[in-house]
Amino acid sequence: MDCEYRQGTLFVRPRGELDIGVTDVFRKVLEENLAKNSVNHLVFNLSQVSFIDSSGLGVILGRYKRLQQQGGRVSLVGVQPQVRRILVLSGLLTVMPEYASEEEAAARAG
Amino acid sequence: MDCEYRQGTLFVRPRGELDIGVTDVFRKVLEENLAKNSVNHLVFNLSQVSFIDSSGLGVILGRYKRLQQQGGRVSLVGVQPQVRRILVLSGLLTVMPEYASEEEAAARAG
Amino acid sequence: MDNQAKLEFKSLPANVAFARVTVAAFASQLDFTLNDIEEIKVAVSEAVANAIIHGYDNQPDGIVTIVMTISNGTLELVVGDRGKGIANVKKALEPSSSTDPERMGLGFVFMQSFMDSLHVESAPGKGTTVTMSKSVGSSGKKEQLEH
Amino acid sequence: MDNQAKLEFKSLPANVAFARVTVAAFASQLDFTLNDIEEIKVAVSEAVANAIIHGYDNQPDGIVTIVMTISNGTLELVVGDRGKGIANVKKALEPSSSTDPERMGLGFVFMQSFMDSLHVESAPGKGTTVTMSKSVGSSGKKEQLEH
Ligand SMILES: Nc1ncnc2c1ncn2[C@@H]1O[C@H](COP(=O)(O)OP(=O)(O)O)[C@@H](O)[C@H]1O
Ligand SMILES: Nc1ncnc2c1ncn2[C@@H]1O[C@H](COP(=O)(O)OP(=O)(O)O)[C@@H](O)[C@H]1O
Repeated sequence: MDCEYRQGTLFVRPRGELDIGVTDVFRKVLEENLAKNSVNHLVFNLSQVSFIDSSGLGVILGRYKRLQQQGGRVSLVGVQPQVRRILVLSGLLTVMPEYASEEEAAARAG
Repeated sequence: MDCEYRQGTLFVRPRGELDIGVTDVFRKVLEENLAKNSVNHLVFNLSQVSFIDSSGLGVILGRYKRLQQQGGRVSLVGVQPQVRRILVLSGLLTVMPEYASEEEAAARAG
Repeated sequence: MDNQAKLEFKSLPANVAFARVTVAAFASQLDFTLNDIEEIKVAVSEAVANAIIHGYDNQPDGIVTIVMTISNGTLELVVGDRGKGIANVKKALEPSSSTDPERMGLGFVFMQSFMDSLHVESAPGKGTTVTMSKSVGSSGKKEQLEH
Repeated sequence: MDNQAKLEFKSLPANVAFARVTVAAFASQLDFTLNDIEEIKVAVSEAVANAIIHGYDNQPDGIVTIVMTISNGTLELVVGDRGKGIANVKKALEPSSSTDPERMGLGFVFMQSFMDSLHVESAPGKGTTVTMSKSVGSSGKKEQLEH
């Protein structure tokens, strides 16, 4: 999975379908990157994610809780229609801001 | 299925996957069109066919035999790579000429 | 055209995607919208993931079964496992009632939201059976009712 | 990762496409090329179409089964029916040996060409079982041998 760290912000770019077939690797890569960098803003670029279920959401929510405890924030970018419905239904879109691009998300990092 | 009759030539444009799920309809439409028109050249435009198996081939071969008895001919147009392998393996490409376009097939009708 | 198929597979995480594709291919024999098919895929993912994670505690040697039936424009799915079962089904069906702190407790909520009907039968130590159905044209009707 | 799944379905023509998609989704757990997957789809179509047309004489109430196994980079498919069976398997395997004048007699030829191995067992009145396998990387090897 593609990850990029820039000035306190970690950009994460998962691809494909986020279900239990990939959540272990997804969680592990995220934990490793959060451990080795000082991250105050985590940006999930979901533009290449075509499917997500509650297991995939759980990984995003878990990192959200972790960042929140440390005073950091989590943003979403490039959410596709079928993924958006799941995010809305779960309430995740009400706690995480969504931006049109990674640049915009980074600019609003505050 | 899309069929067009023009000056002795019947253009047939099947779509999708040619297996036993569709061969009955495929055969029926062909027989109806061959019955109501005076066809000496049958052109299968396979550009929208993504899959064919021996059942689909059987329908093409059956019409070939019929046309041959009547002194007519059968041509192929727009054969996709995965369909080509099946046509080659079956020997159908050695008995039916293949053209780059419907226009070219019609022009060579002889 | 009425139809029926049954899929059985090992309780491996990779088979969630496999089950999803299979059920979607079967469902496409009905005139579902693309949106309906996406919803069916989520429901299947949740039910199968539950069988693997909860039913079989992530052990790969369990067998998950899905019986798919098409009848009168309705797709019925019965997802079954012979795993540890659920002691209190009523409680499990409530939102956020996950028994796993790493999970969201939204699986049954999604199944309920995306299908027309959901029924869960379970016996501790015996296994769990989740029965869901969805009819062609029901999403439109649902939304109309909500407005 | 070793895996196994079993698909059962009614002997309806529409289920040939369904079986093809299902087996292709399962096979995609191995590193097959797109070309390999296309070949597997043809082999599955031929075996399933034979079960429906010949095994069950186009009656829709038969059951076709496909057992799919992944083991050590090899996909094994066992396509079975409980239909009328084949009296002379050796003869049936020969090219153009169709018992149906409207058919080409190329089904077994395609299965043989597109898979690494083919084995047919049949008993008249009992049914037919077609076992085929294909290994990752075998197509390349085959072509190399031919050159
Ligand atoms: N197939 C199953 N076998 C055993 N327990 C299950 C099964 N499906 C669900 N459960 C129980 O029901 C609870 C709620 O399920 P669900 O709403 O899908 O949430 P989650 O999977 O996120 O925990 C699970 O935490 C689990 O305890
Ligand atoms: N599952 C089956 N049940 C009964 N007979 C079969 C079955 N599969 C094949 N056969 C017999 O073997 C013959 C050759 O099969 P095949 O090579 O696929 O050609 P085709 O299907 O075009 O006839 C068939 O014509 C049929 O008589």
